[in-house]
Amino acid sequence: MDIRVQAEPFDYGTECNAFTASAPGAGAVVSFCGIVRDAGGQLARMEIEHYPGMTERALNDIATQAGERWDLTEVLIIHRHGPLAPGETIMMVATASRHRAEAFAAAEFLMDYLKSRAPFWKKEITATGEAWVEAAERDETALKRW
Amino acid sequence: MDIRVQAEPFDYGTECNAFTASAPGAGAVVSFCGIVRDAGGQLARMEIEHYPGMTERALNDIATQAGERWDLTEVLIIHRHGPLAPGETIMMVATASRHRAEAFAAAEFLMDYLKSRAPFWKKEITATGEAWVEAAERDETALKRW
Amino acid sequence: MTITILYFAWLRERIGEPRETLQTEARSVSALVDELRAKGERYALAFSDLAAVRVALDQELSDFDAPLDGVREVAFFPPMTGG
Amino acid sequence: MTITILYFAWLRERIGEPRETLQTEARSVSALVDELRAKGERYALAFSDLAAVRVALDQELSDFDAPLDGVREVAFFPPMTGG
Repeated sequence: MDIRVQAEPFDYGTECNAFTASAPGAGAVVSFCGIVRDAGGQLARMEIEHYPGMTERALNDIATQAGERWDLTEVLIIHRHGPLAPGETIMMVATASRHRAEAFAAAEFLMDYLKSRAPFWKKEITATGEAWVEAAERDETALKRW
Repeated sequence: MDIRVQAEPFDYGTECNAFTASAPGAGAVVSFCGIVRDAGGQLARMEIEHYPGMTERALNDIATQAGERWDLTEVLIIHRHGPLAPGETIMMVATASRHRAEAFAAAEFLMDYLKSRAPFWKKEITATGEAWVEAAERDETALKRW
Repeated sequence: MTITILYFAWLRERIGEPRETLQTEARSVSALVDELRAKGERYALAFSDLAAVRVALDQELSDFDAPLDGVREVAFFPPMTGG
Repeated sequence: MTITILYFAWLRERIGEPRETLQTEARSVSALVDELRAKGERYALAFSDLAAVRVALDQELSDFDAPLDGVREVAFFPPMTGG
Protein backbone atom coordinates (compact mmCIF):
# COMPACT_ATOMS: atom_id res chain seq x y z
CA MET A 1 0.00 0.00 0.00
CA ASP A 2 1.60 3.22 -1.20
CA ILE A 3 -0.21 6.49 -0.41
CA ARG A 4 1.19 9.91 -1.19
CA VAL A 5 -0.26 13.38 -0.66
CA GLN A 6 1.98 15.93 -2.29
CA ALA A 7 2.20 19.33 -3.98
CA GLU A 8 4.80 18.09 -6.48
CA PRO A 9 3.84 16.81 -9.93
CA PHE A 10 4.16 13.09 -10.63
CA ASP A 11 4.63 11.26 -13.90
CA TYR A 12 1.66 8.97 -14.57
CA GLY A 13 3.53 6.59 -16.88
CA THR A 14 6.54 6.28 -14.60
CA GLU A 15 4.27 5.55 -11.66
CA CYS A 16 2.29 2.98 -13.69
CA ASN A 17 5.47 1.10 -14.51
CA ALA A 18 6.88 1.30 -10.99
CA PHE A 19 3.55 0.09 -9.63
CA THR A 20 3.39 -2.83 -12.04
CA ALA A 21 6.96 -3.80 -11.11
CA SER A 22 6.04 -3.64 -7.41
CA ALA A 23 3.17 -6.10 -7.81
CA PRO A 24 4.64 -9.45 -8.88
CA GLY A 25 2.07 -12.19 -9.30
CA ALA A 26 -0.58 -9.77 -10.54
CA GLY A 27 -2.16 -10.60 -13.87
CA ALA A 28 -4.15 -7.37 -14.03
CA VAL A 29 -3.26 -3.76 -13.31
CA VAL A 30 -5.86 -1.00 -13.49
CA SER A 31 -4.80 2.61 -13.26
CA PHE A 32 -6.79 5.81 -13.20
CA CYS A 33 -5.46 9.32 -13.73
CA GLY A 34 -7.40 12.52 -13.06
CA ILE A 35 -6.39 15.52 -15.14
CA VAL A 36 -7.21 19.23 -14.75
CA ARG A 37 -9.84 19.71 -17.42
CA ASP A 38 -10.43 23.09 -18.94
CA ALA A 39 -14.00 22.67 -20.12
CA GLY A 40 -14.62 26.18 -21.37
CA GLY A 41 -11.07 27.15 -22.34
CA GLN A 42 -11.20 29.79 -19.59
CA LEU A 43 -9.37 28.08 -16.76
CA ALA A 44 -6.23 29.84 -15.54
CA ARG A 45 -5.53 27.30 -12.83
CA MET A 46 -7.04 24.95 -10.27
CA GLU A 47 -6.22 25.10 -6.59
CA ILE A 48 -6.67 22.11 -4.36
CA GLU A 49 -7.00 22.62 -0.62
CA HIS A 50 -6.81 19.69 1.75
CA TYR A 51 -6.87 18.84 5.43
CA PRO A 52 -3.37 17.67 6.35
CA GLY A 53 -3.52 14.75 8.72
CA MET A 54 -7.10 13.79 7.98
CA THR A 55 -6.29 13.38 4.27
CA GLU A 56 -3.67 10.72 4.96
CA ARG A 57 -5.97 8.95 7.41
CA ALA A 58 -8.89 8.96 4.98
CA LEU A 59 -6.80 7.65 2.09
CA ASN A 60 -5.25 4.96 4.26
CA ASP A 61 -8.67 3.93 5.46
CA ILE A 62 -10.09 3.77 1.92
CA ALA A 63 -7.12 1.74 0.65
CA THR A 64 -7.34 -0.62 3.62
CA GLN A 65 -11.03 -1.19 2.97
CA ALA A 66 -10.28 -1.96 -0.68
CA GLY A 67 -7.63 -4.46 0.42
CA GLU A 68 -10.15 -6.18 2.68
CA ARG A 69 -12.85 -6.40 0.05
CA TRP A 70 -10.77 -7.57 -2.91
CA ASP A 71 -7.83 -9.85 -3.46
CA LEU A 72 -5.25 -7.19 -4.33
CA THR A 73 -1.51 -7.59 -4.59
CA GLU A 74 -0.85 -3.84 -4.41
CA VAL A 75 -2.64 -0.47 -4.16
CA LEU A 76 -1.34 3.01 -4.98
CA ILE A 77 -2.92 6.42 -4.38
CA ILE A 78 -1.21 9.71 -5.24
CA HIS A 79 -3.13 12.96 -4.74
CA ARG A 80 -1.75 16.43 -5.26
CA HIS A 81 -2.73 19.70 -3.59
CA GLY A 82 -1.89 23.34 -4.28
CA PRO A 83 -2.04 25.15 -7.64
CA LEU A 84 -2.36 23.09 -10.83
CA ALA A 85 -2.39 24.17 -14.47
CA PRO A 86 -4.90 22.86 -17.05
CA GLY A 87 -3.74 19.50 -18.40
CA GLU A 88 -1.74 18.65 -15.27
CA THR A 89 -2.30 15.39 -13.44
CA ILE A 90 -4.31 15.83 -10.22
CA MET A 91 -4.18 12.34 -8.85
CA MET A 92 -3.96 8.67 -9.68
CA VAL A 93 -4.91 5.33 -8.25
CA ALA A 94 -3.63 1.93 -9.32
CA THR A 95 -4.71 -1.56 -8.27
CA ALA A 96 -3.12 -4.91 -9.03
CA SER A 97 -4.84 -8.26 -8.72
CA ARG A 98 -4.71 -11.74 -10.12
CA HIS A 99 -7.94 -11.12 -12.01
CA ARG A 100 -9.20 -8.09 -13.86
CA ALA A 101 -12.66 -7.91 -12.29
CA GLU A 102 -11.18 -7.36 -8.83
CA ALA A 103 -8.64 -4.80 -10.03
CA PHE A 104 -11.40 -2.84 -11.79
CA ALA A 105 -13.84 -3.00 -8.88
CA ALA A 106 -11.20 -1.90 -6.38
CA ALA A 107 -10.07 1.01 -8.56
CA GLU A 108 -13.64 2.25 -8.96
CA PHE A 109 -14.30 1.85 -5.24
CA LEU A 110 -11.17 3.85 -4.43
CA MET A 111 -12.22 6.61 -6.82
CA ASP A 112 -15.81 6.77 -5.58
CA TYR A 113 -14.71 7.04 -1.95
CA LEU A 114 -11.88 9.38 -2.66
CA LYS A 115 -14.19 11.76 -4.56
CA SER A 116 -16.61 12.26 -1.70
CA ARG A 117 -14.86 11.08 1.47
CA ALA A 118 -11.30 12.36 1.28
CA PRO A 119 -10.89 15.98 2.44
CA PHE A 120 -9.91 17.75 -0.76
CA TRP A 121 -11.61 20.82 -2.20
CA LYS A 122 -11.09 22.12 -5.70
CA LYS A 123 -11.29 25.75 -6.72
CA GLU A 124 -11.26 26.90 -10.33
CA ILE A 125 -9.66 30.24 -11.14
CA THR A 126 -10.49 31.94 -14.45
CA ALA A 127 -9.63 35.39 -15.82
CA THR A 128 -12.96 36.68 -14.52
CA GLY A 129 -13.15 35.12 -11.07
CA GLU A 130 -12.91 32.01 -8.99
CA ALA A 131 -15.35 29.38 -7.79
CA TRP A 132 -15.26 26.30 -5.59
CA VAL A 133 -16.15 23.17 -7.52
CA GLU A 134 -19.46 21.86 -6.23
CA ALA A 135 -19.82 18.24 -5.24
CA ALA A 136 -21.84 16.35 -7.87
CA GLU A 137 -24.97 14.53 -6.81
CA ARG A 138 -23.82 11.57 -8.92
CA ASP A 139 -20.64 11.26 -6.86
CA GLU A 140 -22.65 10.77 -3.68
CA THR A 141 -24.95 8.35 -5.49
CA ALA A 142 -21.95 6.38 -6.77
CA LEU A 143 -21.08 5.41 -3.19
CA LYS A 144 -24.34 3.55 -2.73
CA ARG A 145 -23.29 0.66 -4.92
CA TRP A 146 -20.52 -0.48 -2.56
CA MET B 1 -8.87 5.21 -31.93
CA ASP B 2 -5.50 3.50 -31.87
CA ILE B 3 -5.44 -0.28 -32.27
CA ARG B 4 -2.27 -2.33 -32.52
CA VAL B 5 -1.74 -6.07 -32.83
CA GLN B 6 1.94 -6.84 -32.54
CA ALA B 7 4.56 -9.38 -31.50
CA GLU B 8 6.86 -6.66 -30.11
CA PRO B 9 6.86 -5.68 -26.45
CA PHE B 10 5.40 -2.30 -25.50
CA ASP B 11 6.10 -0.11 -22.49
CA TYR B 12 2.93 0.33 -20.43
CA GLY B 13 3.99 3.60 -18.78
CA THR B 14 5.18 5.17 -22.02
CA GLU B 15 1.90 4.22 -23.70
CA CYS B 16 -0.13 5.59 -20.75
CA ASN B 17 1.60 8.95 -21.05
CA ALA B 18 1.35 9.10 -24.83
CA PHE B 19 -2.32 8.19 -24.60
CA THR B 20 -3.04 10.86 -22.00
CA ALA B 21 -1.24 13.45 -24.14
CA SER B 22 -3.32 12.38 -27.17
CA ALA B 23 -6.62 12.99 -25.36
CA PRO B 24 -6.86 16.70 -24.56
CA GLY B 25 -10.07 17.70 -22.82
CA ALA B 26 -10.28 14.43 -20.94
CA GLY B 27 -10.54 14.67 -17.17
CA ALA B 28 -10.29 10.93 -16.64
CA VAL B 29 -8.00 8.29 -18.08
CA VAL B 30 -8.41 4.61 -17.21
CA SER B 31 -5.81 2.12 -18.28
CA PHE B 32 -5.60 -1.63 -17.93
CA CYS B 33 -2.55 -3.82 -18.38
CA GLY B 34 -2.59 -7.61 -18.60
CA ILE B 35 0.58 -9.37 -17.48
CA VAL B 36 1.77 -12.95 -17.95
CA ARG B 37 1.13 -14.42 -14.52
CA ASP B 38 3.10 -17.39 -13.30
CA ALA B 39 0.65 -18.80 -10.78
CA GLY B 40 2.53 -21.91 -9.79
CA GLY B 41 6.09 -20.71 -10.43
CA GLN B 42 6.31 -23.33 -13.20
CA LEU B 43 5.64 -21.28 -16.30
CA ALA B 44 8.45 -21.24 -18.86
CA ARG B 45 6.53 -19.06 -21.30
CA MET B 46 3.15 -18.23 -22.75
CA GLU B 47 2.36 -18.35 -26.45
CA ILE B 48 -0.45 -16.35 -27.95
CA GLU B 49 -1.90 -17.42 -31.26
CA HIS B 50 -4.26 -15.14 -33.14
CA TYR B 51 -6.22 -14.91 -36.37
CA PRO B 52 -4.59 -12.19 -38.47
CA GLY B 53 -7.21 -10.10 -40.21
CA MET B 54 -10.09 -11.12 -38.00
CA THR B 55 -8.22 -9.88 -34.91
CA GLU B 56 -7.94 -6.35 -36.25
CA ARG B 57 -11.59 -6.39 -37.35
CA ALA B 58 -12.79 -7.62 -33.97
CA LEU B 59 -10.75 -5.06 -32.03
CA ASN B 60 -11.90 -2.24 -34.30
CA ASP B 61 -15.48 -3.34 -33.89
CA ILE B 62 -15.21 -3.51 -30.09
CA ALA B 63 -13.54 -0.09 -29.88
CA THR B 64 -16.14 1.42 -32.22
CA GLN B 65 -18.95 0.02 -30.07
CA ALA B 66 -17.35 1.53 -26.96
CA GLY B 67 -17.12 4.90 -28.72
CA GLU B 68 -20.82 4.71 -29.57
CA ARG B 69 -21.92 3.81 -26.05
CA TRP B 70 -19.79 6.24 -24.06
CA ASP B 71 -18.56 9.79 -24.49
CA LEU B 72 -14.88 9.02 -25.03
CA THR B 73 -12.19 11.37 -26.25
CA GLU B 74 -9.78 8.54 -27.12
CA VAL B 75 -9.44 4.74 -27.04
CA LEU B 76 -6.30 2.59 -27.24
CA ILE B 77 -5.92 -1.18 -27.55
CA ILE B 78 -2.56 -2.93 -27.85
CA HIS B 79 -2.48 -6.75 -27.92
CA ARG B 80 0.59 -8.87 -28.41
CA HIS B 81 0.93 -12.33 -29.93
CA GLY B 82 3.75 -14.86 -30.06
CA PRO B 83 5.95 -16.06 -27.18
CA LEU B 84 5.89 -14.11 -23.90
CA ALA B 85 7.90 -14.60 -20.71
CA PRO B 86 6.35 -14.49 -17.20
CA GLY B 87 5.97 -10.90 -16.04
CA GLU B 88 5.78 -9.51 -19.58
CA THR B 89 2.90 -7.29 -20.65
CA ILE B 90 0.35 -9.12 -22.80
CA MET B 91 -1.94 -6.26 -23.70
CA MET B 92 -3.39 -2.97 -22.57
CA VAL B 93 -6.44 -0.83 -23.12
CA ALA B 94 -6.87 2.82 -22.24
CA THR B 95 -9.93 5.06 -22.36
CA ALA B 96 -10.21 8.82 -21.90
CA SER B 97 -13.38 10.68 -21.07
CA ARG B 98 -14.57 13.84 -19.41
CA HIS B 99 -15.90 11.83 -16.47
CA ARG B 100 -14.49 8.85 -14.67
CA ALA B 101 -17.62 6.68 -14.75
CA GLU B 102 -17.61 6.57 -18.55
CA ALA B 103 -13.88 5.91 -18.79
CA PHE B 104 -14.21 3.01 -16.32
CA ALA B 105 -17.29 1.51 -17.96
CA ALA B 106 -15.73 1.68 -21.42
CA ALA B 107 -12.46 0.09 -20.26
CA GLU B 108 -14.33 -2.79 -18.60
CA PHE B 109 -16.52 -3.25 -21.66
CA LEU B 110 -13.43 -3.38 -23.90
CA MET B 111 -11.81 -5.95 -21.63
CA ASP B 112 -14.91 -8.13 -21.34
CA TYR B 113 -15.40 -8.23 -25.11
CA LEU B 114 -11.75 -8.62 -25.88
CA LYS B 115 -11.46 -11.61 -23.52
CA SER B 116 -14.15 -13.65 -25.23
CA ARG B 117 -14.73 -12.14 -28.67
CA ALA B 118 -11.31 -11.29 -30.06
CA PRO B 119 -9.57 -14.27 -31.72
CA PHE B 120 -6.61 -14.84 -29.41
CA TRP B 121 -5.67 -18.14 -27.79
CA LYS B 122 -3.20 -18.54 -24.97
CA LYS B 123 -1.03 -21.57 -24.38
CA GLU B 124 1.05 -22.07 -21.25
CA ILE B 125 4.33 -23.94 -21.54
CA THR B 126 5.93 -25.39 -18.41
CA ALA B 127 8.94 -27.68 -17.91
CA THR B 128 6.62 -30.68 -17.93
CA GLY B 129 4.26 -29.88 -20.77
CA GLU B 130 1.99 -27.42 -22.43
CA ALA B 131 -1.72 -26.62 -22.25
CA TRP B 132 -4.15 -24.25 -23.91
CA VAL B 133 -5.72 -21.86 -21.44
CA GLU B 134 -9.40 -22.68 -21.11
CA ALA B 135 -11.99 -19.95 -21.44
CA ALA B 136 -13.45 -19.12 -18.04
CA GLU B 137 -17.19 -19.37 -17.53
CA ARG B 138 -17.06 -16.03 -15.69
CA ASP B 139 -15.66 -14.33 -18.80
CA GLU B 140 -18.68 -15.36 -20.83
CA THR B 141 -20.96 -14.32 -17.98
CA ALA B 142 -19.25 -10.92 -17.77
CA LEU B 143 -20.53 -10.07 -21.26
CA LYS B 144 -24.14 -10.31 -20.14
CA ARG B 145 -24.01 -7.04 -18.23
CA TRP B 146 -23.47 -4.91 -21.33
CA MET C 1 -12.89 22.47 27.53
CA THR C 2 -10.60 23.88 24.82
CA ILE C 3 -11.04 22.75 21.25
CA THR C 4 -9.36 23.64 18.00
CA ILE C 5 -11.72 24.47 15.18
CA LEU C 6 -10.61 24.25 11.55
CA TYR C 7 -12.34 25.66 8.48
CA PHE C 8 -11.73 24.67 4.88
CA ALA C 9 -12.65 25.92 1.40
CA TRP C 10 -15.49 28.46 1.33
CA LEU C 11 -16.16 28.07 5.06
CA ARG C 12 -12.61 29.22 5.69
CA GLU C 13 -13.09 32.12 3.28
CA ARG C 14 -16.39 33.22 4.81
CA ILE C 15 -15.12 33.03 8.34
CA GLY C 16 -11.83 34.62 7.37
CA GLU C 17 -9.63 32.29 9.42
CA PRO C 18 -8.34 28.75 8.82
CA ARG C 19 -8.41 27.87 12.52
CA GLU C 20 -9.22 29.12 16.00
CA THR C 21 -9.14 27.84 19.53
CA LEU C 22 -12.32 27.99 21.58
CA GLN C 23 -13.28 27.53 25.21
CA THR C 24 -16.66 25.89 25.13
CA GLU C 25 -19.11 23.90 27.19
CA ALA C 26 -21.01 22.72 24.09
CA ARG C 27 -21.98 19.04 24.43
CA SER C 28 -22.66 18.38 20.76
CA VAL C 29 -21.62 19.62 17.34
CA SER C 30 -25.02 21.34 16.96
CA ALA C 31 -24.55 23.20 20.23
CA LEU C 32 -21.09 24.25 19.07
CA VAL C 33 -22.50 25.50 15.77
CA ASP C 34 -25.11 27.56 17.67
CA GLU C 35 -22.35 29.07 19.76
CA LEU C 36 -20.31 29.90 16.65
CA ARG C 37 -23.30 31.44 14.86
CA ALA C 38 -23.69 33.82 17.80
CA LYS C 39 -20.15 35.10 17.29
CA GLY C 40 -21.12 37.32 14.38
CA GLU C 41 -22.44 37.72 10.91
CA ARG C 42 -19.58 35.93 9.13
CA TYR C 43 -20.23 32.86 11.25
CA ALA C 44 -23.99 33.09 10.85
CA LEU C 45 -23.51 33.26 7.08
CA ALA C 46 -21.01 30.40 6.99
CA PHE C 47 -23.39 28.17 8.96
CA SER C 48 -26.62 29.40 7.38
CA ASP C 49 -27.21 26.14 5.47
CA LEU C 50 -25.98 23.10 7.35
CA ALA C 51 -26.98 20.82 4.48
CA ALA C 52 -23.94 22.29 2.69
CA VAL C 53 -21.58 21.74 5.64
CA ARG C 54 -19.71 18.61 6.71
CA VAL C 55 -17.99 18.06 10.03
CA ALA C 56 -15.04 15.95 11.15
CA LEU C 57 -14.23 15.21 14.81
CA ASP C 58 -10.58 14.48 15.44
CA GLN C 59 -10.17 13.88 11.70
CA GLU C 60 -13.04 11.40 11.34
CA LEU C 61 -16.17 12.33 9.42
CA SER C 62 -19.08 12.76 11.80
CA ASP C 63 -22.43 14.54 12.00
CA PHE C 64 -24.11 17.42 13.78
CA ASP C 65 -25.79 15.23 16.40
CA ALA C 66 -22.48 13.78 17.58
CA PRO C 67 -21.34 14.47 21.16
CA LEU C 68 -18.15 16.44 21.72
CA ASP C 69 -16.88 14.46 24.74
CA GLY C 70 -13.12 14.26 24.57
CA VAL C 71 -12.94 15.78 21.10
CA ARG C 72 -9.94 18.05 20.59
CA GLU C 73 -10.24 19.06 16.94
CA VAL C 74 -13.42 19.93 15.06
CA ALA C 75 -13.29 20.73 11.34
CA PHE C 76 -16.05 22.27 9.21
CA PHE C 77 -15.99 22.17 5.44
CA PRO C 78 -18.17 21.82 2.34
CA PRO C 79 -18.80 18.45 0.66
CA MET C 80 -15.47 17.12 -0.53
CA THR C 81 -14.42 17.25 -4.17
CA GLY C 82 -11.31 15.12 -4.42
CA GLY C 83 -10.23 12.83 -7.22
CA MET D 1 -17.57 -23.90 -54.48
CA THR D 2 -14.04 -23.52 -53.14
CA ILE D 3 -13.54 -22.37 -49.58
CA THR D 4 -10.51 -21.82 -47.42
CA ILE D 5 -10.72 -23.44 -43.99
CA LEU D 6 -8.56 -22.22 -41.12
CA TYR D 7 -7.89 -23.95 -37.80
CA PHE D 8 -6.53 -22.33 -34.64
CA ALA D 9 -5.18 -23.43 -31.27
CA TRP D 10 -5.93 -27.06 -30.36
CA LEU D 11 -8.11 -27.53 -33.44
CA ARG D 12 -5.08 -26.70 -35.56
CA GLU D 13 -2.95 -29.11 -33.53
CA ARG D 14 -5.46 -31.98 -33.71
CA ILE D 15 -6.01 -31.59 -37.43
CA GLY D 16 -2.31 -31.05 -38.02
CA GLU D 17 -2.72 -28.18 -40.51
CA PRO D 18 -3.40 -24.46 -40.07
CA ARG D 19 -5.38 -24.22 -43.31
CA GLU D 20 -6.72 -26.12 -46.27
CA THR D 21 -8.73 -25.44 -49.39
CA LEU D 22 -11.83 -27.51 -49.96
CA GLN D 23 -14.24 -28.10 -52.85
CA THR D 24 -17.62 -28.49 -51.23
CA GLU D 25 -21.32 -28.39 -51.90
CA ALA D 26 -22.13 -28.00 -48.19
CA ARG D 27 -24.94 -25.46 -47.67
CA SER D 28 -24.35 -24.83 -43.98
CA VAL D 29 -21.56 -24.90 -41.44
CA SER D 30 -23.04 -28.08 -39.93
CA ALA D 31 -22.99 -29.79 -43.31
CA LEU D 32 -19.38 -28.71 -43.78
CA VAL D 33 -18.46 -30.11 -40.37
CA ASP D 34 -20.07 -33.44 -41.29
CA GLU D 35 -18.02 -33.51 -44.47
CA LEU D 36 -14.83 -32.74 -42.55
CA ARG D 37 -15.54 -35.40 -39.91
CA ALA D 38 -15.74 -37.96 -42.69
CA LYS D 39 -12.20 -37.11 -43.79
CA GLY D 40 -10.61 -39.14 -41.03
CA GLU D 41 -9.98 -39.73 -37.39
CA ARG D 42 -8.08 -36.50 -36.71
CA TYR D 43 -11.04 -34.53 -38.01
CA ALA D 44 -13.59 -36.64 -36.16
CA LEU D 45 -11.64 -36.06 -32.96
CA ALA D 46 -11.27 -32.32 -33.54
CA PHE D 47 -14.99 -31.97 -34.13
CA SER D 48 -16.15 -34.50 -31.53
CA ASP D 49 -17.57 -31.86 -29.18
CA LEU D 50 -18.99 -28.90 -31.04
CA ALA D 51 -19.82 -27.14 -27.75
CA ALA D 52 -16.07 -26.52 -27.51
CA VAL D 53 -15.75 -25.19 -31.06
CA ARG D 54 -16.46 -21.71 -32.41
CA VAL D 55 -16.78 -20.74 -36.06
CA ALA D 56 -16.15 -17.55 -38.00
CA LEU D 57 -17.37 -16.95 -41.55
CA ASP D 58 -15.27 -14.47 -43.50
CA GLN D 59 -13.80 -13.29 -40.19
CA GLU D 60 -17.11 -12.69 -38.42
CA LEU D 61 -18.22 -14.91 -35.53
CA SER D 62 -21.11 -17.11 -36.62
CA ASP D 63 -22.75 -20.39 -35.66
CA PHE D 64 -23.16 -23.91 -36.95
CA ASP D 65 -26.63 -23.31 -38.40
CA ALA D 66 -25.41 -20.49 -40.62
CA PRO D 67 -25.61 -20.91 -44.41
CA LEU D 68 -22.40 -20.92 -46.42
CA ASP D 69 -23.71 -18.95 -49.44
CA GLY D 70 -20.94 -16.75 -50.75
CA VAL D 71 -18.60 -17.51 -47.86
CA ARG D 72 -14.95 -17.78 -48.86
CA GLU D 73 -13.19 -18.32 -45.54
CA VAL D 74 -14.36 -20.52 -42.68
CA ALA D 75 -12.36 -20.65 -39.43
CA PHE D 76 -12.75 -23.16 -36.59
CA PHE D 77 -11.26 -22.54 -33.17
CA PRO D 78 -11.86 -23.04 -29.42
CA PRO D 79 -13.45 -20.32 -27.25
CA MET D 80 -11.19 -17.27 -27.33
CA THR D 81 -8.89 -16.39 -24.46
CA GLY D 82 -7.58 -12.92 -25.20
CA GLY D 83 -6.87 -10.11 -22.82
